[in-house]
Amino acid sequence: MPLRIWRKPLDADKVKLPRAEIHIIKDRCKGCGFCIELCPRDVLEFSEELNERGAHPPKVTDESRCALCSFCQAVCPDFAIFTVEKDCAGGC
Amino acid sequence: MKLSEFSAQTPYSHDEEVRIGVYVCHCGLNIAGSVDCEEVAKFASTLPHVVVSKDNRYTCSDQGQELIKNDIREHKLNRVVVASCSPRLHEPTFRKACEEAGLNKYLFEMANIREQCSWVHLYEREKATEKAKDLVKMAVAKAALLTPEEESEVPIIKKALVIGGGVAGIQAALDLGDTGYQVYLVEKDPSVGGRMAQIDKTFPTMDCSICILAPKMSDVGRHPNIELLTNSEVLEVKGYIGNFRVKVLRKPRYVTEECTSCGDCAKACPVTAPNEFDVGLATRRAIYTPFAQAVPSTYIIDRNLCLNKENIILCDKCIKACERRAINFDMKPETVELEVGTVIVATGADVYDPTSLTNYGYGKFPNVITSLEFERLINAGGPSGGHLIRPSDLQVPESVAFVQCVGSRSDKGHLYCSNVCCMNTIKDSLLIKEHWPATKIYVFYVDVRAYGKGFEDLYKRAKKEGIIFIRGLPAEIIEDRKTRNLWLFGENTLQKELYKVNFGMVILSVGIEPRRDSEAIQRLLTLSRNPDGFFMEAHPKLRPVDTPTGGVFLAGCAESPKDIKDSVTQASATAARASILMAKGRVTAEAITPRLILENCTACGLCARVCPYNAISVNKEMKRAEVIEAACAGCGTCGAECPFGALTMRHFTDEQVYAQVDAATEQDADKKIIAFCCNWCAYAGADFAGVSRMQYPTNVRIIRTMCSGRVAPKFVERAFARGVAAVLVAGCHLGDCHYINANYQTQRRVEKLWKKMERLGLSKDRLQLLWATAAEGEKFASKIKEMQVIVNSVSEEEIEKTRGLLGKG
Amino acid sequence: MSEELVHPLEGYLRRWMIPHIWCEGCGNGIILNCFITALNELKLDPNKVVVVSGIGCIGRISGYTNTDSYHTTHGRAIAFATGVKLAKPELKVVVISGDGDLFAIGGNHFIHAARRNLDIPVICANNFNYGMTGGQYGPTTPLDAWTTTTPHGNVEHPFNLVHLAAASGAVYVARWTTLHVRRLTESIKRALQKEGFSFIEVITPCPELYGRYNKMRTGVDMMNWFKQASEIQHYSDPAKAEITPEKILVGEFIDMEKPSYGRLLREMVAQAQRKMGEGNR
Amino acid sequence: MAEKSRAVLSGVHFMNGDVASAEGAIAAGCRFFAGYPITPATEVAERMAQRMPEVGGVCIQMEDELGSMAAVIGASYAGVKAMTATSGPGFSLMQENIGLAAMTETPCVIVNVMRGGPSSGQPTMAGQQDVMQAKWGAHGDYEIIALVPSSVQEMFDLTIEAFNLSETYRVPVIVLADEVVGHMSERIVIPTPDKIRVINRKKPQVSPEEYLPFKPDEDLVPPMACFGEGYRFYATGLTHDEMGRPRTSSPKAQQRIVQRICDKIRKNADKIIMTKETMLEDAEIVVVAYGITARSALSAVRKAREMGIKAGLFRLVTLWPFPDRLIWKVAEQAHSILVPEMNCGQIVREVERVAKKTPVIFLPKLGGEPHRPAEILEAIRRT
Repeated sequence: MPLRIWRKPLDADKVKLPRAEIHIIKDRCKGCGFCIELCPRDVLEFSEELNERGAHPPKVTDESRCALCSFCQAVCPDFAIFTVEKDCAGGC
Repeated sequence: MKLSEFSAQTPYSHDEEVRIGVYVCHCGLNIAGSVDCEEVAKFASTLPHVVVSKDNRYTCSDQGQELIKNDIREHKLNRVVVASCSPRLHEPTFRKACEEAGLNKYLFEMANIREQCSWVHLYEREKATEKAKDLVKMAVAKAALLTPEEESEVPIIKKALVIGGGVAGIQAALDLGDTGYQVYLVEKDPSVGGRMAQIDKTFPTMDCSICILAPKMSDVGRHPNIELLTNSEVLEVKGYIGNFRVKVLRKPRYVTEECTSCGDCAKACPVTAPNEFDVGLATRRAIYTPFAQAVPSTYIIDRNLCLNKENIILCDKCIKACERRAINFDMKPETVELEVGTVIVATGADVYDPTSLTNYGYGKFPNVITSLEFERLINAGGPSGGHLIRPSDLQVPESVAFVQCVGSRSDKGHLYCSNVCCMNTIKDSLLIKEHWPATKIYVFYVDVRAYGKGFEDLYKRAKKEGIIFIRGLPAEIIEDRKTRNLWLFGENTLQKELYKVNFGMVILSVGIEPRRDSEAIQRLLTLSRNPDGFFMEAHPKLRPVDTPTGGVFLAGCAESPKDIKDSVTQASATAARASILMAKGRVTAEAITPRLILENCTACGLCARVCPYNAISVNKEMKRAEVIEAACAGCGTCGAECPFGALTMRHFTDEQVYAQVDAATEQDADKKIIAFCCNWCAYAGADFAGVSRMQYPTNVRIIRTMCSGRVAPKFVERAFARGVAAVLVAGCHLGDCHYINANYQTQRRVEKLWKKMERLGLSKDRLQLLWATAAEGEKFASKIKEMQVIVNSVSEEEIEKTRGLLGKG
Repeated sequence: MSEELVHPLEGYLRRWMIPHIWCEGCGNGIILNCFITALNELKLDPNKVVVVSGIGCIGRISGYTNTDSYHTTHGRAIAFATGVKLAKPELKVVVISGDGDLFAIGGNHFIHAARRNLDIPVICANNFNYGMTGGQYGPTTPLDAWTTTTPHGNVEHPFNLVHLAAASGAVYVARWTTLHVRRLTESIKRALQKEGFSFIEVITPCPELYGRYNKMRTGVDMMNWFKQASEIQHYSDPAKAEITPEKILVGEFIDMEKPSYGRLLREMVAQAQRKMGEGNR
Repeated sequence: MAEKSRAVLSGVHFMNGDVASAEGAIAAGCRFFAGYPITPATEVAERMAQRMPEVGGVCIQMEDELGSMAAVIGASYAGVKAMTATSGPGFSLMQENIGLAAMTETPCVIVNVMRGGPSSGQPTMAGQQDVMQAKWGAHGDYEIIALVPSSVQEMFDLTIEAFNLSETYRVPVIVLADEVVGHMSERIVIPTPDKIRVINRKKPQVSPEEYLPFKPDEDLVPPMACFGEGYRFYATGLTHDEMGRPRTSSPKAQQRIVQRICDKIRKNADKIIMTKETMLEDAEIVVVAYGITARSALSAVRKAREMGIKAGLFRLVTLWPFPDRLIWKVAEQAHSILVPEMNCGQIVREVERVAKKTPVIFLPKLGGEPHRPAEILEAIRRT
């Protein structure tokens, strides 16, 4: 279609996408970085802190950008990260 | 594969006396107005072999044709020449008449004294008459050498390809399918429906657009004779009328037919984007169906949006959500190969993007919207559920202004009228009144064109409903920062006063423009386009849905801007035209293919090398070329290439062309231009110049060949040898050649001639090369004008020198 | 670890064995993750699942799944599983082991179990070398690769495992990399439901050894190699699926039906008993 | 038991030792056999192939003896009594997994019908050359039980006993037959099922949560849960603790597990060991023999008595654990001990070890033929 799509869709605010809650079990992490490398929304990055096994666990940059695809959970070799859908009953 | 050979002597023995009848047509005053037809007829009677010569008012009329038939019987005519309009118009008519009188239709010849004479020399009666005589003389000279020909027949595949799944394509496919032919309907988008699916109501009857379209859509979806190829594009079309080989790229949907379109996948999909179908006013997911009534209803995944790139499934939300396990990310694009006999082009049109008209502020001011956006807004199934709300605050505006001719009838945008905008606006204004009667509605227009059936009534109704029509488009639209309302400034040209009016929302009535991908389709099917960019019909009046390419037809907005009714009408017309071919099952190929003169052929293979259709092959054992007639399109570039005269181009033989040249150059050659024009572009362009009454010098003599590729260097040399001042070789634009690429040979040969002329110390300006489409009459006319300067500058000596140098050749 | 942070798959892990011994960037944990995800999605009763492994890094996996599990001697996982499956057909017996264990020392058991069409899935973690012993070359080490026992480059041709499995008679054969976790999980589910011998090869990173010696220092480096080299093609000819640095053909290669050993055995036993009249123990 | 059992072919039969062993296994409740053809043990597999389906069990011919032994362990862990049968070369291949069976305390029975070795040796001739391998065949330290039948009847009886012991002590038990006993056919009596004593492994009495798969009772033997019973336990050939968790670098764990798997046999030796004493009460010359050799020895001893020589026979039925104390008692009263063996001296070393000062005369016999009574009598007279 040649008509430029430029507007914010009128229903943009009505469309509710599930909000994510990302949990990181820091001391399980070995710092392989798979979750960080493969996140489609680049929501994760290495943190400065060292965990008890001397690795830098990931930290969440902007949870609101998480699409809840939970690939980080699926690809984590150490069961150190998982996502759950935020309960927005009381609003988020 | 049928081989055609030439057994030295023609069916007609040469010793038989040639008896030619000449008929000069007045065409009312179209010709007689600027040519003395009686004198031309008198002159004709003096020409060799002419036994009858008459002039009459309308030769194409029944009486006119009867006259010819009677004379053929009475005077034992064995050649007929009609001097009237363009052979592109009436050659078929007269050929048929000849046949009815028992004369082989290839023994008929035409002199084009209307489009290429009377109409282009309206005010030079003498000179026009002189030219007409020359043209008749040339025709008679050629006629004397004509031989009867038998046409060969090619079978037609009884399947059709329809390109484009809008309402036109749907209608054409349904008509053909119902007639019983297998149809392939190819649509670029995920669903059929096209523009009509986006529109809310149709004018003038105010039917719900999708309500009347949806049934047709589902019909094509499940029609036993129609194979729907959505999300697909035509990549390649090879072959010729009745026998097209088509390659279609079928892009993957990533969702299988298992899909029940329950929508669970879309609910689960975590990524959104503006929905193109709603012109971006509503959101969709990465897995989606463009609209509720889409056909096929199978969902589709937008891989550019989807989180899953490079075949790695990062997100499996849709897969998990789909109970039918219909989602398959491993689908690959496939190329489908089809064989069809006919092609219908219904590729539709685009909508003008008003962003470039900065004075209207589209894209800057949220409450300035296009008429297409309006259709989605007012549509119950649209983003606002049918509520007319303005984007800035989602409130219903108290006042609305329509601005007409946005992108139409203006050098900003397109020069042509987009045909539907006026009625569309009237319809839209009434829709608003229907739901929100209090709304203040203004329409700013240039002219209101309510030409169609029931249109005027609707216009009247709008006025009665209190919609205010103001002549004079706003010069500028400015937004009120606070209210987001819009100020329109302009002049009411009827009251000759300036206006400054404030509105809650402005709707730009945007025009229709050719699709961006038109050029691709044009190349695929060797079509031509008019200056506006829409596809050209074979004849604007008599073959309005045919194209110059046999077996290819046009429907809908691809041909020109038009409303739904016209699109559907045209679609049915194309279906009928295509059915005629397929019902016949065979098509006769014009007997203009080459004949091989065995004794001259050295099997050098030059002809095979230049043939665009690989219709000639060299048989090494038998030491000869072989012509596959079914594959040959008759461009004649092989005949022009053969150095041994082993290939005779039927109906366009060397002798016949020489005869035309010689006849044209008997008197005042040194003042004349010989123009070799290809039938499809240059000659049609010259006709178009005539139709548009473009005036140019009278001293040009046009010789028609099927393709400029037929023009052998020796033809040009012959003309110079006969002492002409200048020669023009004209054909289709490179890349647009009706015979794929034959005109590249033309270019090569002309360049060779230029070198030769330079070598011989002749001014190469005297040989001109022109690329002009059927629509570029202006270009042709001005070319002749500019060549007039050359003609005047050529000296006696130079002409003599040329005769000397090229004469021996 | 605070109690609200309970991983959704925790229940499928033998918690007192976690954390596992695998290195940073090793893909074995991903295979474990996919495997228990498959169990979870199929809602299989963990009490009826037996995980059998051999020797090597991945051999430790049987310790981490919260099911009945057994860690056998080098190469014998399939043979042990044969006994379990035949003795208790109602159990889902799964063999998960490495390329060296299954195809060097255990190669004989593999081809014969496949030939018999024994009802077990075999999941092979292929990391192109012997990790546990410090990165020696094995039956899948690519030609020219550097390992501690091929210090001058590997001069042996590697196995094409999917071809081997198909030729040996497996009824389901698939290959994925640890990057294709979703597809791998689906394949594992398919294999768990399949009657007969199914085989899944999982190309997995060993950055500490194989990677380090072959210019892929981190797990991410190896995953990136998988990303650019892997090409998905279903039901293509396994014979043409050799792994090269440029191309790793992945996908489902075989999925066919063939009476399984278990079924034929049961039928034969039933017949023998009919002949004999009701036999009791 | 009124109705005739398909599993126990009660009655009088004339069959060879291999077949009798197979019948004994079935009578003992064995329902899984995995093996690989090898002379002279093949008849066991053939009989099992016929009989297992009939009694609803499984008999599989594996690709090799490595696999056979592994499969037997698998079946046993799945809760089914399992056995394999082989001879020297195959027995060597089985050692790897006999070690695994010992380490993971797996009840199972291995019938080794001994032939002449080393290597391929004498497939069709008898030998007693694997007696030490039976004890020390696998690497590492562990205890197994080995029983030595010397008649077809004993092939039946001792195979049942082998299963009972393996179930009791969670240990591999080897039936060390030889080619002659395996191949000769004799009259045997198969009792009715009610007359046959069958022991099954003890099951855990605790809930899965509390269950520690390698935590022993007072008898040093841990109750055994099986796959699919809901205990979801883990077993490994690695050094492990009572939970089954690998403890490869813990000296304490290694010490505990190895010591226990040895002690559970050693400390229960009295309950395990079976011997047969003939005319020992006043014997001055005692022949210590086992297997087929013991049968020649018996007639030799009888002849000696006729000739007035105070000879007696001490037959080893249980070869491993070795009956140290009983042999020591014999040595106390006897002037000298004669040990005929079909090897170059294996069990004789054990006898010497225990007999201390009492002279021990060794009577070897190689070549694959058993000792003739005359040869043993000759040896008795010379002493």
